[in-house]
Amino acid sequence: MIYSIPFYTVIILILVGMYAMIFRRNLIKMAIGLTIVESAVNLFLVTLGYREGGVAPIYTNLPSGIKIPEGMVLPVPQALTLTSIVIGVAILALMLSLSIMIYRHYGTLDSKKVRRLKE
Amino acid sequence: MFEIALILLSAFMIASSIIAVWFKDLLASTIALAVMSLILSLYFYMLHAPDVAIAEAGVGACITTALLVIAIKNTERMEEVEE
Amino acid sequence: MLRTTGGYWDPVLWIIAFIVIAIVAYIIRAMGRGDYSGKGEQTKPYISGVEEPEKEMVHIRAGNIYWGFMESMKGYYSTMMKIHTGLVNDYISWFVGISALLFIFIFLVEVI
Amino acid sequence: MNTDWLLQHSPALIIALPLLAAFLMPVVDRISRKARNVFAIIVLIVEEILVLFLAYDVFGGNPHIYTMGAANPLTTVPAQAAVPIRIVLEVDAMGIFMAMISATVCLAAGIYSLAFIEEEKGKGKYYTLLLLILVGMLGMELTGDMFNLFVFLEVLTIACTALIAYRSNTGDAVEGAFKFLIISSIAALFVLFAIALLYAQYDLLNMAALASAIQYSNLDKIALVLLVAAFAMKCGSVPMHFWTPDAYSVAPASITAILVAASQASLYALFRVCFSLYGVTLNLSTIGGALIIFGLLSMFVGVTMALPQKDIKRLMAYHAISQTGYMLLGVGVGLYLLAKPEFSTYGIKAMEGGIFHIINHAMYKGLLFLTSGAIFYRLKTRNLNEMGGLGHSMKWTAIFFIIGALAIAGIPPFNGFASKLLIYEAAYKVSPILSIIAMLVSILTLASFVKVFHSAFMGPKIYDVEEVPKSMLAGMAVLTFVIILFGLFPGWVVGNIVHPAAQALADQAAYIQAVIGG
Repeated sequence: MIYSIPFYTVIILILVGMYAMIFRRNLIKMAIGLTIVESAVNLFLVTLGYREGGVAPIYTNLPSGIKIPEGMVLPVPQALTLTSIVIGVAILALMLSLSIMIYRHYGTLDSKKVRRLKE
Repeated sequence: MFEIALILLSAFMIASSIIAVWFKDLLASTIALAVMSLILSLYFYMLHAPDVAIAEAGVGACITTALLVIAIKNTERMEEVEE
Repeated sequence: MLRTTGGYWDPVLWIIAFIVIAIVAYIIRAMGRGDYSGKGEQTKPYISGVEEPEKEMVHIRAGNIYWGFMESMKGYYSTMMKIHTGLVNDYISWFVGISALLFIFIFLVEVI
Repeated sequence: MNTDWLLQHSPALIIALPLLAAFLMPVVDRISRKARNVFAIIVLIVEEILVLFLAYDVFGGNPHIYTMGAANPLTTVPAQAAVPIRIVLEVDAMGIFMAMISATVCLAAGIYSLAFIEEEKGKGKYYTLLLLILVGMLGMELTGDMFNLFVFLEVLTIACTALIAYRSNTGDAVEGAFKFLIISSIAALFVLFAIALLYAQYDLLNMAALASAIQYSNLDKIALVLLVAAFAMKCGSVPMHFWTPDAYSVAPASITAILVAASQASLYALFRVCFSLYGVTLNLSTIGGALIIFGLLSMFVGVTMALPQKDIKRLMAYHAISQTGYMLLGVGVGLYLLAKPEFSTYGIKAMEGGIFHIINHAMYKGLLFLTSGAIFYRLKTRNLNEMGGLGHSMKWTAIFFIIGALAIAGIPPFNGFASKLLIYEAAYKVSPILSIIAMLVSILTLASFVKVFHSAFMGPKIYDVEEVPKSMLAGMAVLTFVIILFGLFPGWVVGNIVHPAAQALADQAAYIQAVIGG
């Protein structure tokens, strides 16, 4: 039971992020919402690799009596998470630079006023 | 001990994410987001992923905050109030 | 030659048919009178005695083409235009909504 | 050079070459304008040759497996290993088929760009990003690993966004790019979440290994929903199509042609997930039904929304949605019928139609977008109301436009007809209504292209313009050549290229066996 707390956290965080993206009209607020969803997915990936009583998958200074690889947490999801964090920052940087350019052209960050393209 | 830490971290993380979405002041919500990222990196450390924790603290908390602050400086600080 | 489930389709045959038709049309045209010049009153359009307007005036612009079609489908188009709001938030909510619908769709099939 | 060596390593080379070239491009750009252009074109031509070279071998019946980071890259991941975590490139007929489309469209768009963006700023960066789009597409199409799929999807997203916002001196371009970016990144996060769900159950990321282990449990169903929704959104199917006209209409025309191919990379990922990962045996006629519904909605809404448009590229973007509907319909019907063993021949025919339509669509829609770019290049407007009489001066553009328009409307003897015929016949097996709607949509497509042709090329001469530069015509001619070739010899194309691709997609066992053996 106690180990499923991270999963509930993930679900709540995704909901909060999605709320920000659907109901908040400020473009930077939407970027913040996207970052929250991104964090939630990262947390989900790392939680998947967790093993009860496992240690970090680092071979140097390994405590004695640890079986390899059963005694370690899974390293693959951590590698995936690292990639995902870096991609997330790239997306966020691009999104914020686009918001700055939108502000220069439209004079607002309200998504209701940023819709010359429609129909 | 571990369980209490998990519950506390989860609670703080959800609270700071809600605050980040709630605030009308974008700078304040950026700070809340940074707090969330820091707690997330602690979370990663608790789950035995120290290298990911370092990356999250460095990239997620610092660079993200810096980017957001630059973006807010170049646009406007307050979210527009809905009519 | 492309075999389909019900038959076949061969564009080369079609092209041969086009060429044959073109040759036949040319032959029929060649059988006409050679001294026809195409000048005179007969080539002008007859608009009840009204003078033909300038060519620049009669070019129908894109916005007016299919006006009748738009008019008859007014109800459909007004709902469609309402859906295409151009609002980013709406795009995301459509996406999330359709995911939810698909979710229901897949799980409902099991139940029935 | 030893051709065997080249052939064996070409899956990795195909992805590595444009990636290296992309980051060399800023350096070459410092030398001179001409060096940059020559470099870009040489890279694109070499890429095309490599893809065709590999394709020749793959269509001969040898799927290629390339294992990254192994002492001998040609070994496959053994079945005995507990966790096959190595990154595998799996090149089967379907993957290389899509790679051919991407490489050809990028080559045509690259040649076209030489003159098209001559007056713009940042041309070095333009070519860098163009090559990165190519990397993203080819990576998505050749990879055999779920997480790699996600990474290349993000590479594609970032490169596409930057190029949609290329004309950033107008607000429209930035707006379209922002919409594209935000919705693509959510889709990518959904994909990542689905990959995590699959990893949670089977400890696998390799697609073939996953396919052999998959159980269709409840979590698998959630993952399937997330993947289908995300990729259906990325390929622009109604009712998640709203970003498509926004992004397509504001991007430079050459990039729009590539964006069509990029959407089709997502379509490929959708099919790959449905067929190879989950397999037709897992009661997937429901997903087939969902794809048919998406297809019908896309066809009808796309074409009816295209009719009243006044912006030429927006109109064509709605047609892109409508044509995507044909592909979804064809492959959806295939999926629906393949799940019922007594109809399997019809299922394969339907899939042939859908897959043949992918390559046809990439060619003629790419050509049409390039002609719209040619009009924009001379008139500096996309508004159809301000056009007229271009047929007097831009004869070649008009001819290319007619060929593209007839092909998209499915007029014989062009290639659009052949693939639509296959779809009509197979869809008739499911329900005659599907065929009727498909034909109606075809007629409306012709009607709206008659409108574009009339208002842009016909009428009295209004503008005193010249024909566009030679390199733009050359780019259009490449695609026209392919259209006419495919139109004249559809039987050969379907028999030798499309049928193996459809077979590779439908045959899940072969896909699994190629990687994990036995």
